[in-house]
Amino acid sequence: MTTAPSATATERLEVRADSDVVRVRQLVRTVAQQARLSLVDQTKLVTAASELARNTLVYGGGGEVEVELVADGRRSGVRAVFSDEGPGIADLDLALTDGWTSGNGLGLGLSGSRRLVEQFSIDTAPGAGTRVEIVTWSR
Amino acid sequence: MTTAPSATATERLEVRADSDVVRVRQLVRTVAQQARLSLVDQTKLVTAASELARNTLVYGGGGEVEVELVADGRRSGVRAVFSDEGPGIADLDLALTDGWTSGNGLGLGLSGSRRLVEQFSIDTAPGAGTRVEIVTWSR
Amino acid sequence: MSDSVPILKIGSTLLVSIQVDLQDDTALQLQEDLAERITRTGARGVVIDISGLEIVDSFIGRMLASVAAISRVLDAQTVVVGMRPAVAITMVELGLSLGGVRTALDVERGLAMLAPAHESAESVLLAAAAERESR
Amino acid sequence: MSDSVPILKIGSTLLVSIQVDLQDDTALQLQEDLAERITRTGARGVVIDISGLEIVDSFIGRMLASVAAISRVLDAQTVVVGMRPAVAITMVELGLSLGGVRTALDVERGLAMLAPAHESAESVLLAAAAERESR
Ligand SMILES: Nc1ncnc2c1ncn2[C@@H]1O[C@H](COP(=O)(O)OP(=O)(O)O)[C@@H](O)[C@H]1O
Ligand SMILES: Nc1ncnc2c1ncn2[C@@H]1O[C@H](COP(=O)(O)OP(=O)(O)O)[C@@H](O)[C@H]1O
Repeated sequence: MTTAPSATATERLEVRADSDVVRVRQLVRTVAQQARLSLVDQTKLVTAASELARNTLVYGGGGEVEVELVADGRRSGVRAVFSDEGPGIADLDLALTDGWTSGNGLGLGLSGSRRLVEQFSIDTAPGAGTRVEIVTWSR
Repeated sequence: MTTAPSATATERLEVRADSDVVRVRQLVRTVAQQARLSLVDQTKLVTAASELARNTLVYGGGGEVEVELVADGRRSGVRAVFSDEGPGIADLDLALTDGWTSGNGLGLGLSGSRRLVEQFSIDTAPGAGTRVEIVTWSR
Repeated sequence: MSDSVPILKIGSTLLVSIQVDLQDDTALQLQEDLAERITRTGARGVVIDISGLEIVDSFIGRMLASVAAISRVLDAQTVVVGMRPAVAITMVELGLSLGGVRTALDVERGLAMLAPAHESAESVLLAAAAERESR
Repeated sequence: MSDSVPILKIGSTLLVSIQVDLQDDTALQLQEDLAERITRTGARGVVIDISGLEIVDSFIGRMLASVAAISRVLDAQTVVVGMRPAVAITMVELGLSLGGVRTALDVERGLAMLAPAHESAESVLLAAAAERESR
């Protein structure tokens, strides 16, 4: 289900190093507070963003994150988009399986962050990079 | 993702007996020191090499190991290739599963050594032997 | 690489208080530093205070589990203390269980859990306070 | 086959100090030798000093776990001592936990852990020193 929220300003961060992942967490936290998410929802969203930004760095070979405060008339929310021009994901079902990793991780990044947010979608193909979009709304 | 590192000299060792596995460890240690890996990274790489050389001996029926000091301009590293002309691995996903062994091992050699190095790739097919390549870079 | 995380020694226990938003390389460095300090000092316990952490994602969660496993093979016990409720809720939903890791409410209880019989919790805390002052 | 690993007897404890890069057949031989020596001497404890080992891979890790299990059924306790921090970190990442194996910082603590009440750690250490001199 796609909502067409009215956006305010979009913040963009490059993801090229471990320190950028920390910066993404901080930016998402700030916008989540602006959106008046509860503390638990903030924590879930920031945790998901940390997982996805790390994937952008480690598997995507670096990329960028866009974070924006959104509103649909009734509620405010946060949308974050993680994109890279890396190798893409060939078998998305497998990649979304709890515990599956092609590298050194715990295999919880994609599957777990999907559970932590309200809306989650992935756009990827072998050779065509990866784009993950997440949204969480205030209650 | 494949880097195309510029190689220096390649050392080659036969793996035909338990004592050769020890020799592989020692060679990898020497090259890891030349590449200025940290002590922990040296230990991880040598441990992975020990596992893979043992597999070459036990499952591959013997083979050889090539070790080289590599550089990509920014960093130095160690590449090691373990190859045999043994039976190959029919089900690679299974072989890469923690705890799975067709023999008497703990089933941690492949899965564990993948975790211990930075780059890990296997080329194998039933009847066509097995070739495992690992690379670790200095930080 | 960002700043490394300081490790205090209190009696036979090491105390690590993570006060910063932990980046991945710093977490790995902490793991190595702790292993080295346990061996060098013969510490029997490690208390990791994560009350300063706003999130524990899968990377940090794995680091905590690894520290517990590493210290176990080095004959030391690890206790993670101070986890915020929102962090606990999120970790579970993420799928992290921290199976092999002992936890306690706060530093005081963590130290008490680890102190050998002859080092009473009180004396350990006095030592801790003294150590903090002297920094 | 490379050189076998010597086994010392100190009080009612066997002490093995692995000083070489252990090849697989030597590790298996050590396991057999230890089982034989426990039975022959009625030793109640085994201390395996691995401070000389630069790595513990899955084969050596399994050997250590097997020695612990074998000595247990022969009514002796095993303690592995002297593991280097880099080895501990690597073992955990490899996936080895040494679950059933007791560990201690060094030979001294390992011997003390095993010494029966009437053999104080000190007397055990004196015996160990004397034994070393007499070699
Ligand atoms: N941005 C990405 N580009 C390419 N592959 C990815 C990306 N993100 C995830 N993947 C693939 O999906 C797998 C599972 O990811 P995840 O669930 O986050 O677990 P982990 O990060 O622990 O490997 C990764 O191991 C990787 O193969
Ligand atoms: N070089 C090889 N040639 C053929 N089969 C191999 C080779 N290396 C590994 N394997 C197969 O993969 C399985 C898993 O290997 P590994 O994870 O190292 O565990 P273990 O060595 O304990 O069996 C082996 O039991 C074997 O069946």
